[in-house]
Parts: sequence; C-alpha cells; structure tokens
Amino acid sequence: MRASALMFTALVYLVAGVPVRAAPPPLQAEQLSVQKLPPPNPHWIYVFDEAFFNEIDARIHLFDGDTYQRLGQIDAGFSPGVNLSPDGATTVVATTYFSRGSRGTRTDVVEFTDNRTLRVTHEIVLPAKRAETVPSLFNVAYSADGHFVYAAYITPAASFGVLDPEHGTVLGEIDTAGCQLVIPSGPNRVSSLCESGRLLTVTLDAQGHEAGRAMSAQFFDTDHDPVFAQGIKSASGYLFVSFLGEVHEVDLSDVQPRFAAPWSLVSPAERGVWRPGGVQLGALQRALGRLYVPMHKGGEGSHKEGGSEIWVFDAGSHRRLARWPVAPLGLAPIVAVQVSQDEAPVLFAATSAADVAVLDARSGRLRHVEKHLGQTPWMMLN
Amino acid sequence: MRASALMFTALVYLVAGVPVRAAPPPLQAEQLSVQKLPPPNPHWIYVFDEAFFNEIDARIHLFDGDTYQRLGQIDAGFSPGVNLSPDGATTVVATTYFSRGSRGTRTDVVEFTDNRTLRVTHEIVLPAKRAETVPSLFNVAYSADGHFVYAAYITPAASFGVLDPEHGTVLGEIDTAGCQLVIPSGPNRVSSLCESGRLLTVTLDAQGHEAGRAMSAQFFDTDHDPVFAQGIKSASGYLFVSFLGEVHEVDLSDVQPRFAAPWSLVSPAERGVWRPGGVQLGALQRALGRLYVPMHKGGEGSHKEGGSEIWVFDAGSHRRLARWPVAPLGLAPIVAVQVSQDEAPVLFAATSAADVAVLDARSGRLRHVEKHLGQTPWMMLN
Amino acid sequence: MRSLDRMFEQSSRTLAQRTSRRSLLGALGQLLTGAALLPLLPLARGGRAEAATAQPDVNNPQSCDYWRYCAIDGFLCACCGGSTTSCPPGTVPSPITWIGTCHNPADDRHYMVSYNDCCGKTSCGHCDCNRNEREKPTYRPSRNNDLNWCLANGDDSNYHCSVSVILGVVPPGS
Amino acid sequence: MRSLDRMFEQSSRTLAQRTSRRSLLGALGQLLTGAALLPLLPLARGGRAEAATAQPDVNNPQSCDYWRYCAIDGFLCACCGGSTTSCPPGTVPSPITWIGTCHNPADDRHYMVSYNDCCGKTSCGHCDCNRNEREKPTYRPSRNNDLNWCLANGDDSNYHCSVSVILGVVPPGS
Repeated sequence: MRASALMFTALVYLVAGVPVRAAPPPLQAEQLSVQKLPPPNPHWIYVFDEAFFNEIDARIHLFDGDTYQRLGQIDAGFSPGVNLSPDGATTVVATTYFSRGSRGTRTDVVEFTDNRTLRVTHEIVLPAKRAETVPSLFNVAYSADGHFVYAAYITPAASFGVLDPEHGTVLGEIDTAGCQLVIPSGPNRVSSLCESGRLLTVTLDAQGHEAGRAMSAQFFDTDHDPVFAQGIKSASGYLFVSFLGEVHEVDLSDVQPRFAAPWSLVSPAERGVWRPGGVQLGALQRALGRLYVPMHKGGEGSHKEGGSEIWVFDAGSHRRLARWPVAPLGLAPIVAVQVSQDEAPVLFAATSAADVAVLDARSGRLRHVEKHLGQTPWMMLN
Repeated sequence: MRASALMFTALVYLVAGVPVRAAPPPLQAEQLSVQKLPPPNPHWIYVFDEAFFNEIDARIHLFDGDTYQRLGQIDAGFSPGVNLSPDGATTVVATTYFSRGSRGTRTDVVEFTDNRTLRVTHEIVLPAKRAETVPSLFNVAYSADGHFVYAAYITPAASFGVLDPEHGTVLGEIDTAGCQLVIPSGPNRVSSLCESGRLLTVTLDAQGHEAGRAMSAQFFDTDHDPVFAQGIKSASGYLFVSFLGEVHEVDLSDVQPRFAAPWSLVSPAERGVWRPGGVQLGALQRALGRLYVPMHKGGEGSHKEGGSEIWVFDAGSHRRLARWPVAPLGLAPIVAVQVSQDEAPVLFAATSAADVAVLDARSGRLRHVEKHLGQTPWMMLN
Repeated sequence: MRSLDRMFEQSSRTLAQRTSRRSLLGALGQLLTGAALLPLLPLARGGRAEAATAQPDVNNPQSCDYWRYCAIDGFLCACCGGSTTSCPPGTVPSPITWIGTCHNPADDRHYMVSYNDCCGKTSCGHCDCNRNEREKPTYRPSRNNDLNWCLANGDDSNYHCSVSVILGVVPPGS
Repeated sequence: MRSLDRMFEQSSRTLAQRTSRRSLLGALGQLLTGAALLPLLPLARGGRAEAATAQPDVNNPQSCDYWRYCAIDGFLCACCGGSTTSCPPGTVPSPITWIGTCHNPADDRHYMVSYNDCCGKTSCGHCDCNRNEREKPTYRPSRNNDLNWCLANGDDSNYHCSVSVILGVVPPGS
C-alpha cells in the first residue's frame, strides 16, 4: 500500500456513513474487548484436562452443554486437584509449579478463580506435600458452608491441610496416618479413605483445628474388592463403587458415617465379567434418582478401562434401567461421566479419545460430540 | 501374597544360583540406575518441539539417526531459542518461565545443558526482553570460539544481549534498531537482519561491548521478495532463501559481509508456482556440496506450508540434482530439514504430522520414520 | 522506509486495543491533518457475496477460512471463549500487534485488520489457524505473525489466542 | 494390615533405587533372620517361552505388553532414553515407589517388580502404558500407580517416565 493510498483508506472510512451508488457501506472499524461470560446455566461443565503428555500444562475448559461453545479456560499447572465452591462461584485449583517449568524450586499452591471473570483472585501457598494423583473430588474440597478448604497431602505419609479461603491462610495440618484424601461433609468434617477399608472422620473446631476423630467400621475389603478412590456425590454424602461393581452408599450427614447395605451393578452372572472403569466412574442425577456408570467387559486389572457402555440405574430400586453402548454413537470408551442437576438434565461423557459427548440424560440420545476437548479430559465438574 | 509366601520368595531368590532340575534359574534382582549416554555420533540430532498446543512445555528430543532411539530430553520452557555450542558439548536454551506456570512473575533465562548428562549446569537470567518467535538459528547463538553467547531481544524494539557463558554473566546489551536476531560470525561479530533488506554487523571488544558497527548494502527486497528469517549454515556464513526461491549466499568471514550473486531454486516457469516453505527450510551438506530445500506448489502467503517435495541442488553449480516427493514415502509435508556432516550423511525431515524421517542424504532412500517426535517439531540441530 | 502507511500501521497497532471507533476517527483525523478531504467512491463489484454463501466457512468466525483471518498464525479466540474481536474471559489483550490486509468477499473490499494476541493463559490449543497472506518475516514486525505479540505484556505475556479487529477499508487499487 | 509382605514392600520400595544385588540380599537376609532356610524347588512348567516368541511384544521392553510392565500407568523409560531398569539421562529416580507382581511367560514364574518413577523433566510423552494388574487405589499406596511417585523428590518431583526393576521371584501358589 502506498502512502497516498492510505489517505484514500482513511477518507473512505470517514465517509462510510454516506452510501454512494448501490454499494453496501463498508464495515465499521471495530473495538477490541475482553469477552464477558454470559450468566451461568445448569448445563455449564468444567472439563478438567490433565494434559498428561505435557503434564505441567493441565487446564480446565469451561464448556456450555447447550450452545456447545467453549467459554474459557482456567490454567491448572502440574497434576492438580480441582473443585468448585458450594455456590459454584469459585474454582479452586491445588497445584504445583517449578521455578524453571519442569524443575527448580517447587511451589505447592491453592489458587482461587472467580468463575465470573476466569481470573485468579488469590492464592494460598502450601507446604510441598500436596497429593499428586489422578483427579478425584477429594484432592481439594470445600466445606459445605464454604468457610474451609481442605487440601490432601501425600508424602506418601497422609495428612491434610485446612485452609481459610476468605483470609488466604493455612490454618493447620491434620495427620490421617493410613487414610487419604479429603471427603468433606457439613461445615467442619473431613473423612478419609483408609487402607483398612474404613473411613476416618475428623471434626474441626471453628479455628480449623482438630476437635475429634472417629474411625468407622470396615465397609469394604481393600485386598479383594476395593472401592475406587473417587466418589459420586449424593444428597447426603457419596456413593463409592468397587472394582467388581458393588455400590457403597455412605451417608455423611452426621458425625458418624452411615453405610447402607451395598448393592451390585452387576448380576451374579455378570460379576467379574462386566466392570465399572475409568477415572470418574459414575454420576448421580439426584432429582431423577438415576445413576450412570461407564461399564466394560474385562478381567482383574481392567479397572481403568473406559466404558464401552453406560449403564443407567434407578438409584432407589437399584434396578438397571438401560444400557447405552457408545461405539454406535461413534464414541471411544468413556473415562468420565457427569450429569446436570436441572429438570432437563444432560449427561456429559468424556472419552479416551479426548472427546466430550453431550447426551440427553433421560433418553441417552446423543446431542453433540465436542472433539478433542484437551488431551486427556479425565474429570468433569458442575 | 501371604506372609509365608514372602519367605518362599526370598528363599528362592537366595538359592537362585544353584540350578535344580531343568528349570532355568530365576531372573536376578536388578539395580536401578541412571542411563549414561553412549559416545556422540554424527547422526545424533536435537529435535526441537515447540509443543505449540501446550506451549509452556517445549522440549528438545535427542534422537539417534542410526539406532532410531530417543536418547533423552532437554526441557525448554515457553517459546524458546535453542542452539548448540560450537564443540557440540552444550545445548543453550533461551526461554521464559512464569512463577505460576502460564502467568505470574516472568523470568527470562538462558540455560546451559551438558550434552553428556542432559543436566542443566548453570543459567543466566536475562532482562525480560527475549525474542519470543518461531525457532531459528538466530534467537540464541554462540560466537565461533564459544566465548560469547548472544540472545536476541525484541520488545518489539530490537537489540541483543551479550553473555559470558563461562562466568554466567550478562556483559551488556546492544541496540540494533530496525534490525533483528543474532547471526554470529568469528569470535566477536554479530549480524542482524534489517527491515531495510540489509545486514547490520556489530563488532565486539574483548569485554563484549560494541567496538564498531557497519551496515551492508541492501541485498534483498523486504516488500517484494523477503528472505526467511532463518539461515542455512555454510562454510563461511549462511545461505538465506527468499519467499520466491532466490538464494542469497552471505560470506561472514570478514568484517564486512560479502554477498554472492543470488541464484534461484526455480526456473522462470516455476517462479511463483513452486516455492520453498516451512520453518527450517534448508540444509547444506558442506562436503558433498548439496543443498536440500522443502518445496511446495502455492501462491503468495504459502511460505509456511511444508514441502511436498525435497529438492536437491548442487551448491556449487546451482543445478537441481533431484526432486524427492514425500507423499509416496507416506510422509506429510516437510516443515524442517537438517543433514549430518559426516561421510555417510543422513537427511532428517520433520513433517507437519510431527513425524521425523531419516533418509539417505545421497539417494533419498527412506530409512526410518519416527512417529510423533513431539507435537510440533519445527527445527533440528546437529 | 518510514512511509505514511508504516506510520499508520504503527500507530493503529498500539491503538486498536482500547480504541473506540470514535477515538480511532480522531486518530485518523490527526493523521490526515492538512490533507485535502477528497471524497472517493469505492467500486461496487458485487456478486461475490453469493459465492461466499456457497463457501460458508468464509463467513464462519470459528473457521480458519473466515475472510478476515488472512494473516493469523495461531489459535482463533472465537473458538476459545472470545470472538473475532474479543479476548476470552480472563485473558489480557496485547497492546501491540501486527497488521493484515484481507479481502471480504461479501462486499469485495479489502480491509486493514489488526491482529491482537490475547495473553496470560496457556495455549488455547483449539482452532489452530495458519494463514499468511502478505505476511512478512519477523524483521518486519508490523507485518509479522511469528512474534509472540504478548511479549510486551510482562507477567501476562503467555500466548493464548489471536483476534482480528477491523481498522478500516483499503480502497481498490492500493 | 502390617503383615510381613507389606513390610517387604515398604522396605524394598525404598531400597530398589540405589541398591545393588549384594545389598538387597543383605536386606532380605535381615528380613529372614530367625526363619529356617528351607530350600524350595521352583516348579518347572516350561513350554511358555515359545508361546512368548510368537507374541514378541511380551519380550519387547518398548512395548506396553512387555511382561514386567503389568502394573505401569505412565510412560515407559525404555522409550525415553532409559531402559527397563534405568532412568533416562538427566532424570532423577524416585526413592519411593510401588510394587507389582508380574508373570514372566519365559520361565512361567511370577516376579515382584519395583516400579520407580524417573523425575525432574517434563512428561516423556512416548510409549504411554496403562496396565493395572493387582493395582490398588491410592489409599493403598504400595500397590498404587496413580500417585506421582516423584512427589518426595522435592525440586525434582516432576514426573517423566517409569521403570520396572525386578526384586525377586514369587513362588508358585503364593
């Protein structure tokens, strides 16, 4: 473009409001801005991508299950724990950074992101003890009233940190020898899964210090049929699913956990043949009372295989309502499921090929497949 | 395993040296170690992976073009410059880290890795001005005697840092207004490519400070046929290839660069039809006198398209010796080439599908395809 | 080489980010101070809008084929929570940028486009787009898309994605 | 649950890294102090080595099917510049680890295997392998491969890849 041409440009621009001949007016000069998020809706989903092949670069994709648009990204560092605040306003990320990317001074930190702006508002530096393991709801978690945040520590000795998210401080560390992870209940209780097949429950005082602890009865057999170290949120606690498909419903609404009689996802003939598997291996639609579990055929050691089918159960009667094979939908095996809690619920299913499918949670009808939502989307939160 | 079984284990182990019946002896207990690198050979190649989809996690793969084994990895941070010392003993990485992975306090740094151990031995922290651009030989570079390292700065104002790799210090910064990147020659000269189509050459004193500067004649036309900001190392300097396929040979052995008469990779009929393209768009086998350039058919703006063919030229007579189409070899377009300088040279060709092919540099015969050597392998060094 | 169009590029690159249409007019006005304000009639060629409809991606902001992306080498912010002209939530626009000139098939005009990078989060990784019409090497920075244009953003200088902001029309024949 | 085999696991996990065969023998000797040293004859079933030859990946250290990788969830160091028992150059072995029990088809024996992580560089990203025979959840750490076993390596606690070090044979029937 010659200099003289520039004047033409500017002039055309300046007279753009005055149409000449039949030509449409030129497009107007535009303004660069930062996108504001629309109001949240129940079909938003936070898809956690471990980015296992570039593991210092984990991230969370905020995705809209109605418009099928990516709404934004929250960066998450190395092998993080991720959760949402009870009011959904905040994403909490417990992660690790090294001063030289993959090496150098290690900093463990809990970061708080405002879900309206997707900006980190503040952080709390932790001792370098953070549990670095596969995603679960129990690596970092809020108390029910949002006043505490709990961060699981594994060195590999197990303990957890109690944090004050409002004031950005570490209140203390509580030893949980032989028991791991932070399963929150009420405003001041934390349970941990024990190697002995029990739950340890620590009650905190107002300062976040230990006020008491109780060990439950044994409710599963670590050696012969352990439960996955991942829970499915229920109205009063969590469901824990075992490798062989037993469902342990744990009610955490009182100081002592209550265990319902376990029930099985599989018939006696299916036992040991069809198994639950994946990383986030169940979701409960609490109003509908429907439980969704990715299931596959496999033997011992196949518990991380994704589901070739999603099985749908009535959570009250324990009756299986449907089997939804996913290959006919063009999907790879399902490694994570999540469901929305509204009246027109959608089921999200993440595959081993890193796609995320959006299904009608009542009918199983496939609505959308979002291709490659990250490298390794292993957990979804809403 | 029961406790009693363990004793059996130990006992079997202890008597393992004494064969009983015809059973082979059990495998012995092993010792964990850290692998030592074999002696370097001329077919080693340092493959730089920008990891563009997870760009804070760039890395360099050391790959053996004879055994087709990956020998190790050097981590490289965000959008780095990478080069080798003249003796090949050190990899220099100029990169950027953020205290919180993708955000937080920015640190620009030059890191030195011992190529015998693949450990970083020391670093030099830079001002936060480092050129963050696609890989080239000229983002960070050593002087011919290895006593200086030059780091290109772009803010976008252009300058460069002079570093003392031995003492780990920044010696100074030299302004190169209108001219960019660090093209080293001799023990104390740095040339930069200018927006005016010239070369600026700065001569340094023993302390790494500017002792003089000279601007060359214009040797290419920035607007109509710019040269790629990537060079091909020759015996006395570098070849610069233009978008339309003109080859500018620059001799940097004296204080003033000497420019040979440009010659063309393409015939008049091919001009503007066949073009060089990619990121590392040429390699010269200096003993054979052969120049390898990835070429594609395309129009204006196609200069980053990989080559559908590799064209082979006699660097002395400028005659084209061969065209090697790559699709018949099962290869995607070629975005980077490098050649070994020994007597049985191999040509390395990185594809847009992130594979690296190993070819006989004389015949073009395909020897090996290493699949997925990173996400985006855009430059190779040896 | 410090011609007027270079000046225009430089100034508009630093302006595009936070400049409303009103203040860009002001900037253009300053640039034109002293020049005669001769009206110029754009040619109406027409007939390309239909062709564009037959190639819908030319008008799809989430496609690399979208007409105004003619010199983007990076991730499209429109696929990352932003739009053609807005950075995704939580990212920071680059105040400096590069310039492209793209043909809009809908009105058969060429437009000058400012490509700003959005910064401060790691690679969006979606809608990788590599188009280089009239793109020049890094030593001509105002026309180069290889530079991380977030680089002057300090602690928020990580590259996330790129937007395309229309600055104005380029008259035919220029 | 602190049975003898747990003790063995715990101690061998911390030993495997820098322990020569000689000192491992010493450790085993300590463990066995007071136990009668009764010779035990391993069963010779034979005939599986040929079968393994027909499935070469069972003997290929760069394949996830390699027999001793029966409880690795991660990248194989043998594909990353290391070997089955050596960490790639420039990485740092984890001093703590998890334990697997794998069947070797070549001699039809089961072996106890220590899986150490190699640390201090970012993901190797090659030869991703996910096998979980007898693997247990993280609350049983000595049998868990989900934990980043580099986690106790301080500044060198980034996960790069995993190796498999034979500790000893497990007698049949155990």
